[in-house]
Amino acid sequence: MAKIIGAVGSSHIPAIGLAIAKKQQQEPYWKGFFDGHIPIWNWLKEKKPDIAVVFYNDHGLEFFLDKKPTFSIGAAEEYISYDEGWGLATIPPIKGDPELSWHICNTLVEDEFDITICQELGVDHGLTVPMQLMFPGDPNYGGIKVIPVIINCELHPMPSPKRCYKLGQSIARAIQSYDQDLDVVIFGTGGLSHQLDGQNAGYINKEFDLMCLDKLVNDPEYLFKFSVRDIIENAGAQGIEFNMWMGMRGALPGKVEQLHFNYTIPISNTAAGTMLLSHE
Amino acid sequence: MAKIIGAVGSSHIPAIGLAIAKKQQQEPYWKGFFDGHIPIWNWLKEKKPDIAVVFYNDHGLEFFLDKKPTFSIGAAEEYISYDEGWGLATIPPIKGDPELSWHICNTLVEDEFDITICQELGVDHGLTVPMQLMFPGDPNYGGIKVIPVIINCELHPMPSPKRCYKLGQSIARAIQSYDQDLDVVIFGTGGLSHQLDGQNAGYINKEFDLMCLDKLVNDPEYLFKFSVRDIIENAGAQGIEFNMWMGMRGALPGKVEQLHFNYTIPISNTAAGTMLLSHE
Amino acid sequence: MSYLDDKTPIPGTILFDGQKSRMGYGLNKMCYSFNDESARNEFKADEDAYCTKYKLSDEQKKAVKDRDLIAMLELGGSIYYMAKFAGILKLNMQDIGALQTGLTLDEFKQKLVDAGK
Amino acid sequence: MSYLDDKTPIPGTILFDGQKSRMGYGLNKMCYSFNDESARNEFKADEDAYCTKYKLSDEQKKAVKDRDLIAMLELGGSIYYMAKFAGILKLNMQDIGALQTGLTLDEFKQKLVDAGK
Ligand SMILES: [Fe+3]
Ligand SMILES: [Fe+3]
Repeated sequence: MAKIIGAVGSSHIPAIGLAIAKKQQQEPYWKGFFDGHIPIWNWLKEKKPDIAVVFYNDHGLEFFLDKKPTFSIGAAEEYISYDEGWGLATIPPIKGDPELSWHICNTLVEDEFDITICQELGVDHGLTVPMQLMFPGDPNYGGIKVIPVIINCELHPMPSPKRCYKLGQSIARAIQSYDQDLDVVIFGTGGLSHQLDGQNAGYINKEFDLMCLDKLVNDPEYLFKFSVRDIIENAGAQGIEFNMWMGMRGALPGKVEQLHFNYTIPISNTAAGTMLLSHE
Repeated sequence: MAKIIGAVGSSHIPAIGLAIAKKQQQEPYWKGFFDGHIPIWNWLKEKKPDIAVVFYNDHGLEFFLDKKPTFSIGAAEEYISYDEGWGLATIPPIKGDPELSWHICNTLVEDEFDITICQELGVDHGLTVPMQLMFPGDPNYGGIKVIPVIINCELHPMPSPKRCYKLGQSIARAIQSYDQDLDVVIFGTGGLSHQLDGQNAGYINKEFDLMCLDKLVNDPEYLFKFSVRDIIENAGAQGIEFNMWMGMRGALPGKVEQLHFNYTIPISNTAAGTMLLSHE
Repeated sequence: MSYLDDKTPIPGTILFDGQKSRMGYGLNKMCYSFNDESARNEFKADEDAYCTKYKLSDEQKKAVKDRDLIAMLELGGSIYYMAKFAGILKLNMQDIGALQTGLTLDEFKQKLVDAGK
Repeated sequence: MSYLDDKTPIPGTILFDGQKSRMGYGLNKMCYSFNDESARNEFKADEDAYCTKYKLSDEQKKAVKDRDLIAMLELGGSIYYMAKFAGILKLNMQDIGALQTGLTLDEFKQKLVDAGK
């Protein structure tokens, strides 16, 4: 049976991809952030997971407002990185595992998640930056295959943190009932507190982030009390990307241990969190 | 406040649109079917509803397998009828009520329905045939505005009859909390038992249809016991379009009265049901 | 446990699920293109080239060439897209029904009428 | 009761909801097109004609012409699409942040650094 071996929380902001392209990892601005990934790099090299379920949001590359889904699941053979319009280099195609994708989709619909199934899916920095970040310099991404899980963080109404956590739980049930011997890691990407637009641009809330991350590890259901509006009031308009971390945490069953944690302010306009979780 | 005044169940098969185009309504094959709509035409003329929520399925016009949603809600100013490839005439654009659409979308996401919101939506016979059928010869469709609700009936996994009923319930809550004085009718379209593909093409199950329609009126929750597979085994591969009737029925709160019923075998390859329901 | 985990065949019925949708992706994409008149004309002008453009397998090409609807279904065709292919052939749903069941059109129509008795 | 039923303004924040998305549909569609290099070039060659092609209102055209990001937001722009517009102007997210908040770039960067203290 497939097994969930742990989870990684990370940022996906484009500036990280640009810094990688410019090889700035050891410059003062970036050193703390990139070095904060060393324990994760080591863990991934040691554990060699077969599959990464990646919770991310599309930022207007593959989805437009004509048809905007709440939750989408990738079910393609591979995922192509496309030009996003402002100069981020594309990366080599990322392999999928359509068979596992369909198994997850079947479970999700049975569990009353009304997903959009994507047999063709271009991917933006939401997915490409974490892949570059987790597998530095490796165009084959450690041989891992991904299952993209896309949560709407652009257009209101958006799903609640609780709903995203429940989505993760259902995905975990699907994986644990999958009849193949695969090791699966969960990636939650995005956030933490930040706001890109409006007079409140540049807003960051360290205290709220640290509270959320602590609860995420130790008492995730505490966070169910926050509505989307609550998150935005506390963490900024794009702070709602925390929903990806909620999905990731929902997919970690049983008792959880935090193996590594890093938190950097600022990376570009955001507070960037880095987290490695294992579970029994 | 907006008010749900009743519901109509109907077929949406293309042959009906072709018969209307050829003015065959009084030919022997068609007479019973079209005359079976007279009480509905009279009721619509008398009640003059402002809005129709139309549960239907897209048959490969606007959605492809690249991105296939489970539930989609239209939120456009108008819905355009396009060429479907096999000769059905297009019909004049159908007006939407985007403000009510968004109110419904907000409610649905709050109620944990993971909808796809469609601000541009071309519509096929699933919606155009019922519009022609309910407002014969009227290019303005009685001045009604529509809220399209699209349920995946093409690609497995599909939502259960129970989930579709609950979708209808949430839509009803949305309408009843909408702060405008509007009369709303619910259209359920499609079905009943039929199968278009495979060696079992032409399959129809009168007994199962009549049981489902009786339960639909009087004890809809009885039907929750049927999985998608159960429906297909009993009503044929496309008999799952009954899910649209489940959504329609879910949207009728309180005590329901059946004002009219008609059932015709065959219309093209289907068993065609026609139903008018009011509620207290 | 999804209803799709029950693998018992349903006689005469092919569920269009993930496995079929993967297999038939190019075939269905080709048929989806037939919503556009220009695509229908391009297909009619050179069927084989058009099938190649959508990366159909040799088996799928043969099924298209032979108008073998059952084979198309088995190779991943979805009936809603195939209906657009049938439209090009000037076949309606009852014609298709007869072809798939091996009945004459009149026999197929009678089968439908009988279902109402 | 949706979280969107609470109409209390959030200071300095515009929620991109149905009302905004209706208002900004053409503007966002234009910016969405900028994923394609050819579209970016077409815009750069004749901004006004390109705005007309996407049916921007006069107010929206003016906001685009003035590079007035706050006005674009108020007229229904979504930041994720607007980022592609900013890319054409060679502005990154920190440049945009400074422009929207009326700070210099250095002041804006300092504001971010201070948030970490
Ligand atoms: Fe992001
Ligand atoms: Fe249909």
